[in-house]
Amino acid sequence: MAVCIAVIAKENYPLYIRSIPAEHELKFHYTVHTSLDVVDEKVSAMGKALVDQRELYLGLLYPTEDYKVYGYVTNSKVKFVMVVDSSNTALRDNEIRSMFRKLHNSYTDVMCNPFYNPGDRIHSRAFDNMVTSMMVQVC
Amino acid sequence: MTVHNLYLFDRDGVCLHYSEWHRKKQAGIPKEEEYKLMYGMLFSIRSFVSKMSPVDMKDGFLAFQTSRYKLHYYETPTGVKVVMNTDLGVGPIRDVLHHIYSGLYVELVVKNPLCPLGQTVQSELFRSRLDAYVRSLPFFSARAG
Amino acid sequence: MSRQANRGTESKKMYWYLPFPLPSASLRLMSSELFTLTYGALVTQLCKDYENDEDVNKQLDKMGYNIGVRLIEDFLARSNVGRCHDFRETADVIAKVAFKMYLGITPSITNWSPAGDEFSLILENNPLVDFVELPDNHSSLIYSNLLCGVLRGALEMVQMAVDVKFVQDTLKGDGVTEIRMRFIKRIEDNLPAGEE
Amino acid sequence: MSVPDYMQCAEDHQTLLVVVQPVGIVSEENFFRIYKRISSVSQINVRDSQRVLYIRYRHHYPPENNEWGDFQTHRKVVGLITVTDCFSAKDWPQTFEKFHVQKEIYGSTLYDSRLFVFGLQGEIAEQPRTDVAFYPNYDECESVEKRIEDFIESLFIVLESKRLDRATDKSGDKIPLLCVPFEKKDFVGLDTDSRHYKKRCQGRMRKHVGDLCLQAGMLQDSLVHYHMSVELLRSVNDFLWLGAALEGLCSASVIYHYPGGTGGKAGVRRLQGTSLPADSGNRHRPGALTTNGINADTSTEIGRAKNCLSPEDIIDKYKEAISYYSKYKNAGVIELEACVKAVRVLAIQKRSMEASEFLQNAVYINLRQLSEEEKIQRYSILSELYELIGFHRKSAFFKRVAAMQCVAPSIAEPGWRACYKLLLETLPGYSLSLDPKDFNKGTHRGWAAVQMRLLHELVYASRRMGNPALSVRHLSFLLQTMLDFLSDQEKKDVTQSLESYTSKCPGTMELISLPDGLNLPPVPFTKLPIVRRVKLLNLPASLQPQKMKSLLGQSMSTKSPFIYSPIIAHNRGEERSKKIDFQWVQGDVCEVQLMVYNPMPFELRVENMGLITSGVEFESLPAALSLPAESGLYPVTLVGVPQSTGQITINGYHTTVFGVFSDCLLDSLPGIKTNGSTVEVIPALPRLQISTSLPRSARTLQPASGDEISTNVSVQLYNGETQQLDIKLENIGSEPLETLEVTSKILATKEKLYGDFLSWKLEETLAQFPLLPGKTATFTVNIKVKLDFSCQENLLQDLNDDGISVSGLPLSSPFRQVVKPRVDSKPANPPEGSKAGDFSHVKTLEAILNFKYSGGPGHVDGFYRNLSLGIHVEAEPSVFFTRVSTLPATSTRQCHLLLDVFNSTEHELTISAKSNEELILHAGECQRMAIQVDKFNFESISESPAERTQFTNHKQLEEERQEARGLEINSKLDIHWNIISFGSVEGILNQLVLEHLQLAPLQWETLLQNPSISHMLPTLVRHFPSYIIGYKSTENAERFSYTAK
Amino acid sequence: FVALFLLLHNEMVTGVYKSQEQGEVENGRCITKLENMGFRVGQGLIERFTKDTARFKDELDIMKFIYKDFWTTVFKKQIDNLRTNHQGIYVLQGNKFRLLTQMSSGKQYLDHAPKYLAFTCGLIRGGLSNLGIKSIVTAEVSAMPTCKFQVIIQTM
Repeated sequence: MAVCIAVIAKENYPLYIRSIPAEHELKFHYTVHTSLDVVDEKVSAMGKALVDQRELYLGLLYPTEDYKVYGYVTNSKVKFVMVVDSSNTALRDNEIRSMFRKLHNSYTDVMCNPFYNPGDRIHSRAFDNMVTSMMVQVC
Repeated sequence: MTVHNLYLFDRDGVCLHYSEWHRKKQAGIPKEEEYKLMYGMLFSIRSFVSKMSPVDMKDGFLAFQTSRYKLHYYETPTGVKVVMNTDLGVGPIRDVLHHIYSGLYVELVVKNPLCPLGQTVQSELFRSRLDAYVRSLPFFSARAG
Repeated sequence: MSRQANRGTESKKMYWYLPFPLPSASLRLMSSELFTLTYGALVTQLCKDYENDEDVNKQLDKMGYNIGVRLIEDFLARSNVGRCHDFRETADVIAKVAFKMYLGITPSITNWSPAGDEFSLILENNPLVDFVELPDNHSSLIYSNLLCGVLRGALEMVQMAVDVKFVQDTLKGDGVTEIRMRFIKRIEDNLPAGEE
Repeated sequence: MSVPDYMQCAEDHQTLLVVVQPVGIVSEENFFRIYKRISSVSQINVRDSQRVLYIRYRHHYPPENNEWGDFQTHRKVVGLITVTDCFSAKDWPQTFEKFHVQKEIYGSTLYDSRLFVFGLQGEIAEQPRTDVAFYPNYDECESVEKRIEDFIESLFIVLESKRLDRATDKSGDKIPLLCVPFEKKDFVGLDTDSRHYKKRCQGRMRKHVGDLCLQAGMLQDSLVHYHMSVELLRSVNDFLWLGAALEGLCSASVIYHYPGGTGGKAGVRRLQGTSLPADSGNRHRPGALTTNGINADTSTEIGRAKNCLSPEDIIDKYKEAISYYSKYKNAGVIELEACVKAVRVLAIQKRSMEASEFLQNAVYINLRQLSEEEKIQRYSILSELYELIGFHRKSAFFKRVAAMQCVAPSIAEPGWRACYKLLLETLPGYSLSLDPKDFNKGTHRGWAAVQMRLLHELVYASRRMGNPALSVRHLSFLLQTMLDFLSDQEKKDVTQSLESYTSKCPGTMELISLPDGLNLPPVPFTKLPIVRRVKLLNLPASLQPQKMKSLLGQSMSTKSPFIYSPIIAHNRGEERSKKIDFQWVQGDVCEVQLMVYNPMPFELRVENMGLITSGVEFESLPAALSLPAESGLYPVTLVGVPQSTGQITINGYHTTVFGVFSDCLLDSLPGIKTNGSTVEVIPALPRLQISTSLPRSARTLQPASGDEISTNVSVQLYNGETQQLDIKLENIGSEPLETLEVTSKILATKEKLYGDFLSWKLEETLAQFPLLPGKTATFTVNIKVKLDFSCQENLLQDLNDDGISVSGLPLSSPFRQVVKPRVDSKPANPPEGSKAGDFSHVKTLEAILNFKYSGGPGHVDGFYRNLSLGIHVEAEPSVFFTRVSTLPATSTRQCHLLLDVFNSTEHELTISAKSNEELILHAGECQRMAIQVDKFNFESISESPAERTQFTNHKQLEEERQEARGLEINSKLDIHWNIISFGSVEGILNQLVLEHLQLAPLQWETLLQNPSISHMLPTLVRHFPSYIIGYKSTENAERFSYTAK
Repeated sequence: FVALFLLLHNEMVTGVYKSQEQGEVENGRCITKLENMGFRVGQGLIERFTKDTARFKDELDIMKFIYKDFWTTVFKKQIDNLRTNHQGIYVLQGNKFRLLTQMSSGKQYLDHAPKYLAFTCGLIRGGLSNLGIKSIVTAEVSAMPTCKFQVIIQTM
């Protein structure tokens, strides 16, 4: 269902980005890159905002004519961005949320792999598989 | 009732620790010699006991006593031996010896990276705790005996 | 180091106290992770220090051994397990008590050699390798080799010379992790030299 | 309505639109001079009222926009000012005509107009006219501003009148229906009597009046009117106008809340233009709101501000308005502009999220086909707005789109410069700096994909701009900083294009500064190749300068403070600054070794790679190398010659790769290892080269101490032979060789050495000093080997075994065995065995000659050099004493000593004992010689107490005795020989022979107590069987010699 | 696990120091090595621990978390107190520090203490840094097994 999934480091560079179809990858690079403006805005707003809005899930960042872009920020300031085909109306907010949870869990495992240096690009079979599962399983 | 002294040997007969409380008579030989003697004795008793044993036995011997004192013996499968001499009044104290092993030796020596195994224990902590523990024993008393 | 700390603590006047926290849940799980990650850090560090995997394996085994010789004492102290009569009993104790106690898993004991001096421990899941993905350039690394050392060291302390090695490893794509143990000989203890 | 004004902002609603235009030919310069002055009058207080009038000037305005004037009156051109040149009266009429033509364009909406005529004088200029002003020239027109103010006054009067009669007309009589252009046709045949229709008319009119009030500076009234019109229009679902009414409401409220203006710079400009201070607004509308929000006490204002929207409402109303606009595609521009206005307001309110939503919406409003220029303008404005709300990435994105638009294929002549400029502006948005230094800290943490794309575009644009230097710089930068992210193919491509560019314009280390102030720092290729280690090398041992009394600072301790945090990295710095504890020598070639490797998937050619140094003047000798693809670490040695003395520091190295020059400084290299980079250069020293008469030896000897040997020579000598070694000393340096000391060191050998092995006289050599550069001197060393060739018993035995007691016949010689080995050879020595035997005669001696020399300035500073020559000598004996026996002489004090002497050389030699005459031995010949000797007593020699004390150890004592005896006998017998063909070979009896002699009954007790006979027993047995039979310890000489017979 | 971790840690320390003996014998390096291992572990742990917690408000919030959940889970017992001067310096004090209790109580072996604390310092620093707080963590032992960890926040 997701057409592009990206993991972005604390310092706002991609740790992982995958999209279908792969050829459009660069385009998605731009989509995700620009979406960070919104992420930053939301996070900083959260800083101001009081206890209420303290969820890791940021919800819809912005819609473009043919995509919806969702965001999620971990406590370690790592960002997950998911681009979904806006034609795909079946997706409820909760499903997106749970997808992000899955993503986060999987990322955590990557972080715990002793052979992974935090901050490097993610090369992990496990993570790949998980992402693929999210990309393909069309509803 | 009273506690005379205590030996702690390891598998290879090294005397890891010795301390005494109410020891009325010294062997009159250098301590090193004494340890060797003690260990030698235990070793032989042990082997005799198991040789002579009419049934297949597990824990080796637990104690022996003379008319004046009683020697309590505790040995782990790893060959650590705790030996305590008390007067005759003291009953079986396996649990005490076990605690000296598990509660003190293992905790404070084995788990202390700074205490190399197979050598006399230097840790003050161990010594003080051991002393405190023994003194706290119900059958430890200066007056008696 | 004290020098270090003094700088900060002593000089700063105004302090402020927090209430005591309530111990959080699922401690056990977390601390197992602490162990797993620490082990991971160790292995990777070794990989940095030694260029080839064989040396790392050796080092792991050596460290394992050193741990084993101490761990056994802790084990005996906490479990009131006595001397074992035969190798089968030992196998049981290792699998059912030791592994349970220290790694929270109970490997199954299988394919005994006819002579009864060799058996395999099958670990369905090996806590050491949660999260681990071996990079391709470490194909010959035996990640969990520490365990072999531990077992070797521990058993040696109870007068059993054994040979321990991994024959299967989930990290290498095998279905399960299998540790093969072979009994070599019983180490008779004897009087230290200079005794008569 | 087609041309959007992206700069428009809410407060523009209160302005009157005045168009200023030239007619006829007016130089642009002049026009804008005057335009500036006119537009400076943008705000005036209407006399006898608190109201302020704002004017918006345009020098060009599309008439079709004007048609929307009824919809929003600030779009209506109400004033026209034309500027013209006119120099002669006769031109005047048509000039004036032109003015009227011009007026026609906006005629429908104009309130009033003016004509400014420049240059015309004379009677026409005299007659005063309200609508025309004459000025002699552009410099003398002081009254312009005044004129404008009057003009505005008149505009105001008209405005005011319109406002009044519109505001006052009663709902009774018919109100015209105001329309926007595209509505006109829809309204034919509408029931103009329906209440619905009336309401619509009223609503629209109200709205219109609201506009007028706003323009007339009556904010409150406008608010009231807008509110009313909103109600009216809502009731009749007149959405387009409802939108307008709502927007009017917003505008008014914005003006009320944000007197500073929302248009950013534009707003500021407006205020600067005025004579009033920036806070003038406040004076007119006390208690107005600061940009930060509602002012603390608005109590006094409540009455006034009751109709005013709160900041939040403003946005909601904008939203609503826009949603209505969006129903009409012809109102696209209105909608678009409304969005922009809203965004500007939100920007001030710091509500970026909502702002971005408005912008998002604006992005998707598609107007009719825009021209490329319009597109560019649109994208850049979007970019600006995003910047305004702090969405830098988004802003950069649109800037980039704009840039691409500049060079869209559809454009006739693409604006590469513009494109390039815009691209540069996007850099911050992609957090990309063009300074390679920012990339030195470890791995690059940035959004490589987009950054690379941008760099590629920069390269391309700059190339199309025809500025190869730029493209090279950008491309180098791309290669250097993005290397890790380039695929192998990309690496190939990039380097190829780079090479093709540099072929025209090589890359330099200069800083390129761009017109708009941006600087492009140079990009040294520190990754092509990657340098891992830099190691300054010591001079070869023979050239290392030594200090007379060495005192060199040892490495300082680098004890890290006890902080846990990976600050260890710091001590890399220390490492580098650390001084090295060897020196280089002025004028001598010095080497620095770099461990480099090539990260590229193809061979890397590096031209003129050389050292960058500071301190001592240094002549660097660049090298060229080519590294295999993805080479592992690869040693490269860079050399140079220090020309002066002092401290020299290696700061880095320079290279040329792909036609780009790079200066790579060590400090800017991450994770590089050095052994220090500063070394002392000491004054020049001479260089000594030695050559000898002897052949160089293949095998080099291993000296015990560290000093290695530059040359080795070897020579074979007969034992006792003396050989002269001529050494040629040449000064191949550039300094005079002033001093020379020669020392020798004999390498540990078990051999006992008689006499001195090496001897020389330095004087005559030194006589030739100082040795100037290029000059040579000779130095002679005498090599003399006197060795003890004992333990050749085998030889003796052989002889004895073949049972010839008295010899003289060649066949008894071992030499003969060598010549033709016996068939029935005993296992003891098989044919080769004998050969081996021969070999074993050769003994080797090794020594080192040390030349310690100095000269020139280095000498003055107390430095010297050490050169050592290894000497390898193989000595073989020339004479063997194959058999020894004694005969009693007539006197018991004497005896005859019989020696079988064997000449093992290929030369004829003569041998003689003290008294006897010379005996000639031919090559390989063996003869017996008899010598009469006195018996003597060894004890006398060895028993001296002195020695006793000296040699406590028994064994030593024994040896000493032996030797002493040997010498004693030697001197007694004084046997010597020489090989006739070449110089004297002074022979000595070897230890063994001496032992034999001692066996002889010269003194018996000695023998017994002498342990050294033990190994001789076999011989003994043969010689003196009886002695063996009866262990008669007190044998006497006669008895013995007797039995011997 | 407890015992196992303890022994593993001890073995690591000795291991590192042994490996140094053949090689550059620089105390600083060993400490750093241990510290770095701890750092990496800290990063990993915090990632897991914070997976399900709400977003942190501020530095103090984070410090509280570190010393509550983090510490407690890592060392089985809550830290005895946390103090701060509100200027980026925090002091966590453990009166019975797990890695020291079995060693000694008092001055004996004091000079060995540093190497058995380096890892923990790294652990804390790693955790913090992963939460976006750069810091220097030092430890102080005046008498074992009490131990103070001082966190100095690096404001950049």
